[in-house]
Amino acid sequence: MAPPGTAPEKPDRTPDSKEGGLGLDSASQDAGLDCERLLSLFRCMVRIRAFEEHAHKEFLKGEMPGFLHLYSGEEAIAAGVMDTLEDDDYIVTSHRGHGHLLARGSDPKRMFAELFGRVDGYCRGKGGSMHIADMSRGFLGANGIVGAAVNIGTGAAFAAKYRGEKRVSVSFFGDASTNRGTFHEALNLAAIWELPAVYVCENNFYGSANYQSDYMKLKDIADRAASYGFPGVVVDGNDVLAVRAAAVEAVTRARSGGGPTLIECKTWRHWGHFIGDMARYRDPAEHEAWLKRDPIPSFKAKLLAWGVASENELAQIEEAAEAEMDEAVAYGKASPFPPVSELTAGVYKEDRP
Amino acid sequence: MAPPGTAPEKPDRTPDSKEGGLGLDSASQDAGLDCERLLSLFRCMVRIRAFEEHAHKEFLKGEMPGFLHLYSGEEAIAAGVMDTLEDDDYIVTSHRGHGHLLARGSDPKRMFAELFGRVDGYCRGKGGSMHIADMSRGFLGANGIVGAAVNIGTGAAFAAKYRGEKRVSVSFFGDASTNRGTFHEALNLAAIWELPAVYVCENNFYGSANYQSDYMKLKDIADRAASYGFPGVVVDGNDVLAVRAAAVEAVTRARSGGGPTLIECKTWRHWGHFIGDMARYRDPAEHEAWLKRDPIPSFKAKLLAWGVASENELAQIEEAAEAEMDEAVAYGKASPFPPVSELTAGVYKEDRP
Amino acid sequence: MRTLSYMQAIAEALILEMRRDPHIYIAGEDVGKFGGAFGVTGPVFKEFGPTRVLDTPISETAIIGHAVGAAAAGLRPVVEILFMDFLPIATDELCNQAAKIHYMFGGQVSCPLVVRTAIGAGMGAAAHHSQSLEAWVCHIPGLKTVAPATPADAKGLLISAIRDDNPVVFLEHKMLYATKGEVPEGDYTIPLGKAEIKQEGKDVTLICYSAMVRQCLAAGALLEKDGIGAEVLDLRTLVPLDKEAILSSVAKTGRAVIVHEACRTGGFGGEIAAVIAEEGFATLKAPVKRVCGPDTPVPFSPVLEAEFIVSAPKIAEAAKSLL
Amino acid sequence: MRTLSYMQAIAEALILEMRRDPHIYIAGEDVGKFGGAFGVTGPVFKEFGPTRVLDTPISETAIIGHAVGAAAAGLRPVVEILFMDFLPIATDELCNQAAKIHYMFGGQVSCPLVVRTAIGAGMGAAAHHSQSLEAWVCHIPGLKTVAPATPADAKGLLISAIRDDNPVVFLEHKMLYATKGEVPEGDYTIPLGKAEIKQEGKDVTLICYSAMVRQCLAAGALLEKDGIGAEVLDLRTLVPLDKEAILSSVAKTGRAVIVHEACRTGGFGGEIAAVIAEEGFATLKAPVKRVCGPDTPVPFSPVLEAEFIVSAPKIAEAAKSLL
Ligand SMILES: Cc1ncc(C[n+]2csc(CCOP(=O)(O)OP(=O)(O)O)c2C)c(N)n1
Ligand SMILES: Cc1ncc(C[n+]2csc(CCOP(=O)(O)OP(=O)(O)O)c2C)c(N)n1
Ligand SMILES: [Mg+2]
Ligand SMILES: [Mg+2]
Repeated sequence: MAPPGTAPEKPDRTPDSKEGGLGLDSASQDAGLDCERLLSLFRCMVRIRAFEEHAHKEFLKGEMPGFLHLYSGEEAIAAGVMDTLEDDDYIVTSHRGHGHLLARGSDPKRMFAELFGRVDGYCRGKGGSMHIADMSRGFLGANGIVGAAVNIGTGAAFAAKYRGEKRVSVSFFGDASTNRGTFHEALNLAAIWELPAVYVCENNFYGSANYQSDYMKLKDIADRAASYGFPGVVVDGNDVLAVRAAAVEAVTRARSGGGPTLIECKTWRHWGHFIGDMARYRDPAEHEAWLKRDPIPSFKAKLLAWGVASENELAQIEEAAEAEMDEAVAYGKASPFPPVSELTAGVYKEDRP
Repeated sequence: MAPPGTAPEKPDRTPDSKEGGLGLDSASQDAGLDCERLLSLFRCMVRIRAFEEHAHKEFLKGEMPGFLHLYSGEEAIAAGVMDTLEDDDYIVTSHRGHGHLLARGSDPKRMFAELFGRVDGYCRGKGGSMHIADMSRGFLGANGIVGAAVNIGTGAAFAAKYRGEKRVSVSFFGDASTNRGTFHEALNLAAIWELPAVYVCENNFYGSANYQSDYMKLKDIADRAASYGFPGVVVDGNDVLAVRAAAVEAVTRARSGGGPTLIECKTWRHWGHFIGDMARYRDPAEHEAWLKRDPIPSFKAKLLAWGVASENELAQIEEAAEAEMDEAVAYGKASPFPPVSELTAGVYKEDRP
Repeated sequence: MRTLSYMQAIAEALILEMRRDPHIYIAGEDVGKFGGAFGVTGPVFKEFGPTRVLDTPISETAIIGHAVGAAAAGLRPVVEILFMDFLPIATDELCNQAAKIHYMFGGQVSCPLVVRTAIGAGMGAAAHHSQSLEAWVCHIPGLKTVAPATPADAKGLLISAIRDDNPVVFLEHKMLYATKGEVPEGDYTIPLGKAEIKQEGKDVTLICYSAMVRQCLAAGALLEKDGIGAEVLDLRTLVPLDKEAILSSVAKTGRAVIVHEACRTGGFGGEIAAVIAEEGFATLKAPVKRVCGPDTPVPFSPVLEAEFIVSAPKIAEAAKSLL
Repeated sequence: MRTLSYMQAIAEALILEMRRDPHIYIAGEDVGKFGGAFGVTGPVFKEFGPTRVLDTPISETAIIGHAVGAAAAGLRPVVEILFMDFLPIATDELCNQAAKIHYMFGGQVSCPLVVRTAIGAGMGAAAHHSQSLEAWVCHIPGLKTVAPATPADAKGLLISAIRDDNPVVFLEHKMLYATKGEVPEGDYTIPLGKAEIKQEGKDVTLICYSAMVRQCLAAGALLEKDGIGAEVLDLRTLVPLDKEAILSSVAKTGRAVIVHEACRTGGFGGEIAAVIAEEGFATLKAPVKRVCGPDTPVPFSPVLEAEFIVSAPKIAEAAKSLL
């Protein structure tokens, strides 16, 4: 694995600022990643985007029940962080978790089956988008209760430490969720117990319809780490290498007994809070500016500039992702609904011997 | 009212440090208080101490049911803060609230009646020490749930602002309570809504048997205010004038629309967490050092040094407090128990027409 | 009479009361400029703006907690917890603080607070956005609990809830928001604690509330085909409970089927059954029956969710089994 | 056999299980060097020290919340919430997370978690330190609820609870901690879901759990003087509920008095009454009766608190009224 790159400068929240812009002057080149690794980061982001676009389409067709919260625009965070983890690490996330599962290696077929409520879904169709989990990859689940996962992620970190293992636990959550008391209690506990926990705040500036300044008098959420006595860092969440560099540092700290870190990744969601929310509350100019900072084209430009791959090779990755997701959707739809007997099965462990 | 005195230096947590010591070099003299006011601060602290000693004695006799958490040693905080409030301001506190009521002017007779579970108590004997309230003085109650009062105090501040009144709401709470999520949610809400709220953290270094470093990796709890974007200050909680000066500043800010302040007062409880807790977990040397910083004798020494009153005058205040509390205990004990019909009365407002 | 949706009826009640009494304000997540997660408070925000319809951070303990302080200090907060599934986050504030301060402070203070929250399954929203936890709040002395089934009841009961000097939990069923019904103009109140017979019948009493009233009416229609007369008793308020209405209907029919969407074990149906078994025993011609949600979380998959929700045929079948 | 207190029996169960299985740890407020608010965990801390008996900050949501993650990741946490009155703070963690993850994740994960907490009045501790909120947890599918009445039951049930692969809420009544009884040595289990007849009788069944078992036994003695044979059925576990034991005892006596300390309305007694009214109706010779705490917060004043707590004479009186 490459040595940790230099942590990038704090980006200003306006996307067109110098530090946060598209310049190739960031941590990118000195991260020392080989081409395969760089392409895998690209592939990861592209697959997430393709998954979300497919989900979006299916939802609009009325084929998916419930709520759908898309991760499009925030792919660099899942891709950058997951790339730094080992197979036995733990992960939790919130309602906006598809990207985290995909980046962790979960199968989009079984994910779509879950989103369609089918029996081949990761949760036999009982969880859906907001409760999707993949225990085979240490993925302890998405969560329908904003702010609940952070305590669970902290507990998984405790389990690792208690058993003397070198495992790390990463919790993903949104900016607005940090106003819940659970954030405060979990991070404080992790600090006291010096747990191998990494807290990744995906700051997309909105908690549903509310702008960050509507619900906190703080510019950088990373600064909240000071209340718990561990480091908090801000990164450009649309720069996958910057995210990765920060994650390497935090994960290394956690794994080596150095305790928790809070990483704030500034980013933007491309769609409304959920599908159906037209996001009329957003400033169109700001939205446009952020769309120009889409993490995928910007990383693509770098890969081309660095000669990591050709246009054609990258296009192939994109096409493959499209095809993969077409197939995953088809698989999901072809999977049967669970039998009605599943309703009362598995409430308790012994119910299903 | 006197202009706000200079905020004192942050005291070091070891009580015999230079800044935190007994030197008369603090905010005291330039607070510009007249003799009457200084004596009333002294009287206030002395009355609280006398009340607590009487309560202690009665509890040991087995005459008081439930839990008793004494405020002895922390009197300077209640006295200093309450002195800065207007009659229509709001106050909430925790389980350790006798001092706050007394400093607010509540009648020790009715307080003792409450502590004995008698009908003449402020709550007809239904609340007891942990749930004592005095609405006639804007005192919205003690609270048996650690960390619950801070939201209630915030709501009272909201009520004042909503009605366009110049009232302020002061919430008292302990150091360890700041690890509850309610602290986080309440202070953040107050920040966003720019409420006339003052948060007074009485840091006696212990949350029951746990030392501050056992439950937070932070030296100054005041620093937690940064998470909410308003000022946090540290004062010597055993120096009534330092507390008062910080309160003047915070109350003035709140009343003039400047929003909340967190004041951390470093102090020490003279007894165990509750009566019955022998506090064996404390370092005897540290305890001794803090006892030497008892807020009452130290303020007394200042009053004498400044010629505010004679030994004799101060002794009279102490004797009067003793006599007053003797009488209050007697009143409390003489008050009858509530009739059994009171059990089911007053669950709903209309129950008692 | 004009027709309104359940959602519009609730908004109308809020608007009328807020015009009448400046002490009433609304606070909650997305109640303001977003207009409410289900759109209820949109028209209220339009009329009263952000000083009386306040967006909060995602801080459920602060939403109910601050409201307790505001109510104790003389305001009349109407706060919203988006989904009742989130109420567990603020149960200390609701059940230990709001419910108890009047009593434990010896009557010095009152807590006129309304907590509006959405209950029920049917949206594919799964385990964390579909629960009906009324049993919890009904168990806490000091709280009142209201669960209207129709737009007209929703309006009249909400006005009563707002005027009540105690904390009231007002349960709005998600699947009712779009349902329509005749709603009187102007302000009127329906007293808390008064059930209503939504359909008369002589053979069996179907005791229900909230969305299950519709299912019971549908079950009544099914039963009618078999010549069975079902009396549909809509409790409307769970606490205080209209025991007289329950007992007198059961005295008439001799048979009781209790219906709720919430999980069976420990549900409020147990309380109703107990009241009948204690005070109506002599009038019973058959066992009491409960038709409730199963003891499972609400599953995501639409086929399972549909099976979770009590249906009219199941109610009718239960009623028939008593005859 | 040797005699232990309820408190000692609980500590013994914890120690035996922790010796057996290194995945078990304890976390809570003051469980460590202070030895537990009631002294229960003192001996456990002495043997296992701070790596397995962990003091936490005052952070109830983190206490249960972290335990859910630790359990999902393979540990077997036994956490303590000092007073059940504080459980409302962590009901999201308990009822939305711990209870549901096994089901909503389709069986991928289990949550072997025990939450020990103290219930009950009798200490003059007033409204925030005296409640019995078992009805809440009994209503949440996925949780089990245990409420032992004797030291021997406490030990055997706690060992079962710890070995169970589901979240179990273990209710310890404060007024029982000092009570003594014979307790077998070594490890033994009492299965969850099995009631026990603590006294046989033919005329009336007194159905109870936790501290009320003592009151019912005392009531039984009073009734015996009047020649009435009371059967005292100690449920021991509330979920899963031993319906067979209830129904067969009621089938024998034809009369049921349900007793709990918790407030009446919405209490778990409703569930028991409903089970009898549904499935035992044919065997009933008289109405069901509940003898419960009144619908009030627990008052501080000792005279009022004493009146709050259900007493043996009240139980006996209720039983007589059925004969
Ligand atoms: C406890 C709780 N409160 C409210 C909600 C409703 N809700 C779902 S997502 C959301 C906004 C979350 O914002 P943020 O944490 O910034 O995450 P993002 O959606 O931006 O990824 C809200 C209010 C919820 N699910 N749970
Ligand atoms: C929610 C809650 N958790 C735990 C307790 C038990 N308890 C009462 S006081 C206390 C310690 C409080 O410490 P701190 O906030 O520092 O206040 P202090 O007692 O030092 O004044 C604890 C743990 C409680 N009453 N409420
Ligand atoms: Mg966000
Ligand atoms: Mg303290």
